[in-house]
Amino acid sequence: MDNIYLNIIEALIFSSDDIITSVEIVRAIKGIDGEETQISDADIDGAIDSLNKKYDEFNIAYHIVKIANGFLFATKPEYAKYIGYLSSEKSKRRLSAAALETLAIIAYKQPITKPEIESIRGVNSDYILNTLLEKSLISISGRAESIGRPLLYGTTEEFLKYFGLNKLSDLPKPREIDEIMKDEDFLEQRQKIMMNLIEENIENESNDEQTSIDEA
Amino acid sequence: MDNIYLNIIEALIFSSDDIITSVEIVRAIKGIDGEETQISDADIDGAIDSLNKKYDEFNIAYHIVKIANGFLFATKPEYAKYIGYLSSEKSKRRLSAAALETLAIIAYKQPITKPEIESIRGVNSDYILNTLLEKSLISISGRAESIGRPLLYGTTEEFLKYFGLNKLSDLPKPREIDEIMKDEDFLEQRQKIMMNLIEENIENESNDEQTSIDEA
Amino acid sequence: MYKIKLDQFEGPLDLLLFFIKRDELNIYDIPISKITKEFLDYVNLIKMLDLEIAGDFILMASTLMHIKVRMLLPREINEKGEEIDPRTELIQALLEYKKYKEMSEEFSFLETNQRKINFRGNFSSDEKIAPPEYEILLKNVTIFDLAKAFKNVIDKIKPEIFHEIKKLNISIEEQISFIMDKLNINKELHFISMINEMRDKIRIVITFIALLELTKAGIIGIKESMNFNDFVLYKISNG
Repeated sequence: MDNIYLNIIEALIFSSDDIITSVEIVRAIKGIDGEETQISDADIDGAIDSLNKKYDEFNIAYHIVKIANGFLFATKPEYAKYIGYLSSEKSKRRLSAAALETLAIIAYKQPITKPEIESIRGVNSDYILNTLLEKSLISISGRAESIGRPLLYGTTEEFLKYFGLNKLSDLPKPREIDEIMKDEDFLEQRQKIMMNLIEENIENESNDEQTSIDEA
Repeated sequence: MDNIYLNIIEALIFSSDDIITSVEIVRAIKGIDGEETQISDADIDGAIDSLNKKYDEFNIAYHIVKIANGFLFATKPEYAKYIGYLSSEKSKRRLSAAALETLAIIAYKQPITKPEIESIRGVNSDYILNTLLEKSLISISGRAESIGRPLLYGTTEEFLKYFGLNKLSDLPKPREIDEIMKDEDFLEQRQKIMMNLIEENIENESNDEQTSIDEA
Repeated sequence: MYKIKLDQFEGPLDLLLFFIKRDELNIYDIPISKITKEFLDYVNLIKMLDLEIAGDFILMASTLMHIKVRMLLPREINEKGEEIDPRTELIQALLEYKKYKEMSEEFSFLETNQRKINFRGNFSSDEKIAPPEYEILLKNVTIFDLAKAFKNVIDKIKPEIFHEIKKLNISIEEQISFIMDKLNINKELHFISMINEMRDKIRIVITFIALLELTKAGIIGIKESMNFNDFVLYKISNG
């Protein structure tokens, strides 16, 4: 196997979404460079070994691992705590879809009580309300006058800041969202069909030469 | 910065499935090794340069790109065709001319309202705005103070990532209007269109080849 | 009429730019009547087919016809005493549009380059050791907070009037094994739910002392709960 294939193998393993097999690697190389290319499944294992030797020698923080006939990159275990820290920080920060939904209900319907939120979402929302309160995206803004005088929730200054809004009335209105989201797929399809018709017409017309549009 | 952090930085970026910033890298290192650790945001840029030098020197198929105010590992472009051969994801559609045109207007004139966009383009732009919003290439950034308080649009981080830009100021500079005037045959522009068409053809060809091989 | 693909035009301005480019017209001196005629040819076709985009083209057509008429009239004069060219606004709009049209080609170029690079695809084997959760969760929790949480719970219990004084035979040791038994069954234990079963204040107090003993010995850990004023006990494996 030619050495130039080392880099191609490296790039293929790196970018593959799933574990990639020797067979797939060979197929991609032959697919681009031609069936006659001198490379076989058996070469791939050796190539991986050379690559890993290179990574060790040059002190690189990851290597290729072989799993069930396939290959993938993995960071070396000594960095696990740093990576773990980063990913747990990230997962803590990310707003879940359920939290986003709840936040949206509060933003548009504030001030709103927990029972009202729950009746819109159809599920218990204690945990999510706590999370949003903790992250200072919502706050308790008072009590409703209704029976039991439940707490009212509303969005905070932080919320506005995060979304770059000056005031609550700057939130896009559902009507405005509807306007840009109206069924444009259909319109586009129709437009394409019409365009083809027009082109045909223009062609006919240029054969005909004498279409008098001035009268129109 | 201690040299042992080079590998940790390498591992952190390598294991991150999206853009990671200097701040996040420093936070993870200090989170594990303690607040007193001698490392700052400013050190990270230098570390990335050393790492990339290493990858070039030792001939590795990918490197770290500076993109959307952060870092991400990416393959070098010369392996694109091999990777494209195996992944159908790469054949995903390019943006339409209308979408590119609208993005250009938003990118240079942000924050900008829909009426302003439409007055430059001369056509209704609901559908395109919806497409760009769905692809997270633009977002609503507030409301204008003008009559009717229309929504304002601006570009996103995803926009920077899509075009491989580190920050908005890296955008190519538009030509002055009188400069455009001098260039009556739009020579440069035509060349660019040709280049893109050629690229596209090559892409299509390799896709065609693949199809014929798959059929065989 | 030239054969052109209509769907390559993004709108009326784009179509006008096409005419200007094709016929090598001077953009500052557009022959309005010629271009208006050609433009109308297309608009009539589009109108005939009731296209969604027709409105934008019709609007431009009427602008063009308006300019055409004004070209025939004596020129208006601006405040500086100069003649106003009726085409000025149109020219400005065309140039402005062209500026972004050019940039869209640059964007297309960037897009092409960016499509050649690939990001890492598979992250499933990267080893991760998450920092022990209690370290993060308990970052700002002091023993004072712990005691306050306990006091709040105690205060909430409604004082019961006892007619008889019951003698309780509870020891710290007993409550230690009570907690450990529970933790052997459940990995985690909510403090509130544990003491909810207890009727006597003294039992709760002794359970709390037992809990502090276990924490001090490093046998169990305490972490924050999602519920306010509650906390969660868990066993620390292998001491």
